[in-house]
Amino acid sequence: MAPIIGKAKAAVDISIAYLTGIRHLFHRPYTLRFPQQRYAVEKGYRGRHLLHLDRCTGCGICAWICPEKCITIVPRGQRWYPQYFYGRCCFCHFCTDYCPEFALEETVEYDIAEYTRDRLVWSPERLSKPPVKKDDKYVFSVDTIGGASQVPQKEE
Amino acid sequence: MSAPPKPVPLTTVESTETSESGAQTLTLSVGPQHSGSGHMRLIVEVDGDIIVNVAPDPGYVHRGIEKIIELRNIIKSIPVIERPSIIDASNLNHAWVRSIEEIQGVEVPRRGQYLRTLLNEMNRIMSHLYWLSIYGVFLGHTTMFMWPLGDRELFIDLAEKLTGARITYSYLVPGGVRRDLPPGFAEEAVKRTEYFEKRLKEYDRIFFNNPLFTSRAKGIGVLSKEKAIELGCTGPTLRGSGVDADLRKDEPYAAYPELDFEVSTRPDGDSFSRAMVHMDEMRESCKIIRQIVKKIPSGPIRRKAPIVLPRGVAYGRVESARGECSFYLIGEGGDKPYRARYITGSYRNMAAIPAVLLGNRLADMPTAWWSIDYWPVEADR
Amino acid sequence: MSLSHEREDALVQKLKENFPADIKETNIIRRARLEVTVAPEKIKDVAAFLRDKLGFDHPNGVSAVDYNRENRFEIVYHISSMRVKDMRDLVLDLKESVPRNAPKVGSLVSVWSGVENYERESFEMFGIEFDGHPRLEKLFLTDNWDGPPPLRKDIRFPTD
Amino acid sequence: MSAQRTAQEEDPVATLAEGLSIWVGKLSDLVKKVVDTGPIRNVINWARMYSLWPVNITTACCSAEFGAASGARHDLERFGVLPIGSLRQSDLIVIEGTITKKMAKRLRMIYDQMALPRYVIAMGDCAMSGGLFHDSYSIVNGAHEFVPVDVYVPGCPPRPEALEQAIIMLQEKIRRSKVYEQG
Repeated sequence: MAPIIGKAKAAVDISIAYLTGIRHLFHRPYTLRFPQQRYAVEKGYRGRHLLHLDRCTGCGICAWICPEKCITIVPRGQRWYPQYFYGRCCFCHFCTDYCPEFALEETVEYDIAEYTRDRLVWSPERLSKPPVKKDDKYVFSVDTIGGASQVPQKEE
Repeated sequence: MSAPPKPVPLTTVESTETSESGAQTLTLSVGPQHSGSGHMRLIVEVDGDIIVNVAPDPGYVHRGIEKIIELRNIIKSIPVIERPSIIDASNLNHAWVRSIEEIQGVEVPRRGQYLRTLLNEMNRIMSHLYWLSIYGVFLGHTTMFMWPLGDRELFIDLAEKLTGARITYSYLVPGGVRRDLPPGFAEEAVKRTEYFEKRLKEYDRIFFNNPLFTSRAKGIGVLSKEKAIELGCTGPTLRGSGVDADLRKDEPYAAYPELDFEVSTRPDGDSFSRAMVHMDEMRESCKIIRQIVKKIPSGPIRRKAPIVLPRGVAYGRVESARGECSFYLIGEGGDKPYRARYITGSYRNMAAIPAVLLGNRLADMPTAWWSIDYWPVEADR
Repeated sequence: MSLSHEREDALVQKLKENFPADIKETNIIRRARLEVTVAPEKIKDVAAFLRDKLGFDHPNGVSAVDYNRENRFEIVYHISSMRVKDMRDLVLDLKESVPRNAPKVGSLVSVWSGVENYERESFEMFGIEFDGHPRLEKLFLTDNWDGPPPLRKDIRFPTD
Repeated sequence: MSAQRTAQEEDPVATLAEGLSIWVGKLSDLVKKVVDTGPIRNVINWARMYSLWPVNITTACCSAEFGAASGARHDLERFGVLPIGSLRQSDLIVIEGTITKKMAKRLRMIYDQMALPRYVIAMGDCAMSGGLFHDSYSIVNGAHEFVPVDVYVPGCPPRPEALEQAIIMLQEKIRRSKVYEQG
């Protein structure tokens, strides 16, 4: 008798498993379709740096605190500015925290892949340009009925 | 230039040997390029398909972190400390700052302690979910690969709001934490943990109650209580063998003494009980997160701490997702430590790999091996 | 959390009673952290005593420290207890010192089988030989590693 | 050497074979030209673009973000990227992080065993320059030292979106390049 009960229980459990999976066919889609939809990264995200040329004094504290030696201080005319090699930056942003003049800032730009290694060296001029604004911002919303899915960010 | 280099075997089959009883055994090397091994190699000797001998061959991700820490000051070391287990970064970071604060004698403000605990518990859930997804794909259950990785993003999002990075936070610094709670965090955290608890029930229905899983996990890879203690196992591996050892209870640190949670243990010591310990811990972590956002005190988040490490010795340890992570730190007055010994949970559980695999069939290897939650990067450091 | 060190004092007392000549130094760092320095010849007996009589059955790890100015290596066994529930927060550091030019000590694998990997690591990272170890080979480094033991203090690697 | 040469010239079979090989060579040049100029190239490149199967090798911790990228939310299979165990059937190595000296040997071996065309994405700082561990004794400072790299993705680890962008960039590179010059 016991094996039959065991088999019946197994059959029930497998059916429950399948039904649980099938139920999710009718949920809202979960995937963020990246190039068309972008996750709305909030301000304070530690992406690439933004350098304010007018505030930077070239003191070199950022290069001192950098754990990876990715910052070199380069001359531009009379002044000195940091230059980043993004093949090494670990985006810890200790340089931003330690900057006494608040010349460095976090931006939300993260997609900076390149074909060649030398294009990863960001000069002070390139760092000082603010990131290009990209539309189609989506956020991750959790709804107790519909489940979790990506929805367009609401205008505030 | 001592011994000549050993040739690397080009095929996965290394050799065949005949044992004394006349049975032929076969030596296989599983990994490092293999979907069932991760970044390590297991040299497995099989007789038929029964495993008779296992020798782990780690070191494919050995990066010499103990030497690197000796050459850098204690703040610059924080990102390095996190990297061995970036799915569990904040717990490792906590062990580091805890041993530094012990030598420096710095007291962390209570709000800082709560924020640390909050991130630690979110990290524990993320790490367990990553473990679960790989476990699913090892057993050929693709849904269990997709779902936990998807639900992990719930907490990654939360952590990103809090710290500004997805998984490598560098959030805990000596003296406190780097950022305060963003507005609207508490409601979002409550909503997501409640949703996640519902999802855990679905996991039970689709995977953990499923005979396709239970018949492959129950009674496989048994590690007895005595053996687990003797080998120095830790974390879910030890608790899955019936020892209720958890540093959060035994040596309460940060905000844990003020929080209410339970230590989950299972007595059997097989793959199934180790898996269920992970599931229970995720439920408990959800409870802890809700308690923290409810009773987090106001006040400063960080106290000024010196950048030098005074003369002294500390053995700081925390309960990370894979067990106890500890630092044996010796300071000599400069800004760099004299010696920082780094012992992680996976490194300690490495001793259990031969113990759980011996006597099982080769096809059961992924079930038994991945149930001890061995993260090779963390073990190699 | 009490700030008294009664448990630690009692442990030290017991050890000193049983091994009056071999316990060279004891030091209570803070509550639940205890250092005991032992003569290298007697460490096996002390370890067996700790395991059998005092309940220290759980090895937490083994560290080796290179004091090149004092010309010695220090090997530290971090051990704790699972059997005694009140002592689970306690970590005992069992220390021994060996001269730097002849680093050879007895292995403790026969006492705690879990220390096997840590002793192997100390062998490859510091060049300390453990007598009686079942498998004293390289663990993390490449098979054809031809450099010196990398964690020794006098070794400097060229950096970029 | 010269004696052999004369013997070969006198042999009519060898002469014929030599002549034939010249013709075959000329013919294959013609085929290459036709393929590279015509719509055949577009078809081949299209097929290569959307079946980038990476080898299932994880060198270090960036594998966590590679896992997240192939999970439910970012779903790399949209781009035809499906991690596969067999290296003879795969086209792409995503070098996920630090390459230790012990792993570099194996990685080069895997790269050599893969069939042409093969592409390499260096993911994370360690695969580009050694990253946080640049002063360590046991790592290789960058993947470009022993394999040719097509796309570099900065980050430690990069976001899954950054990896997706790298894959789109690699597809763009395949679309523009000639059929016989890939890999």
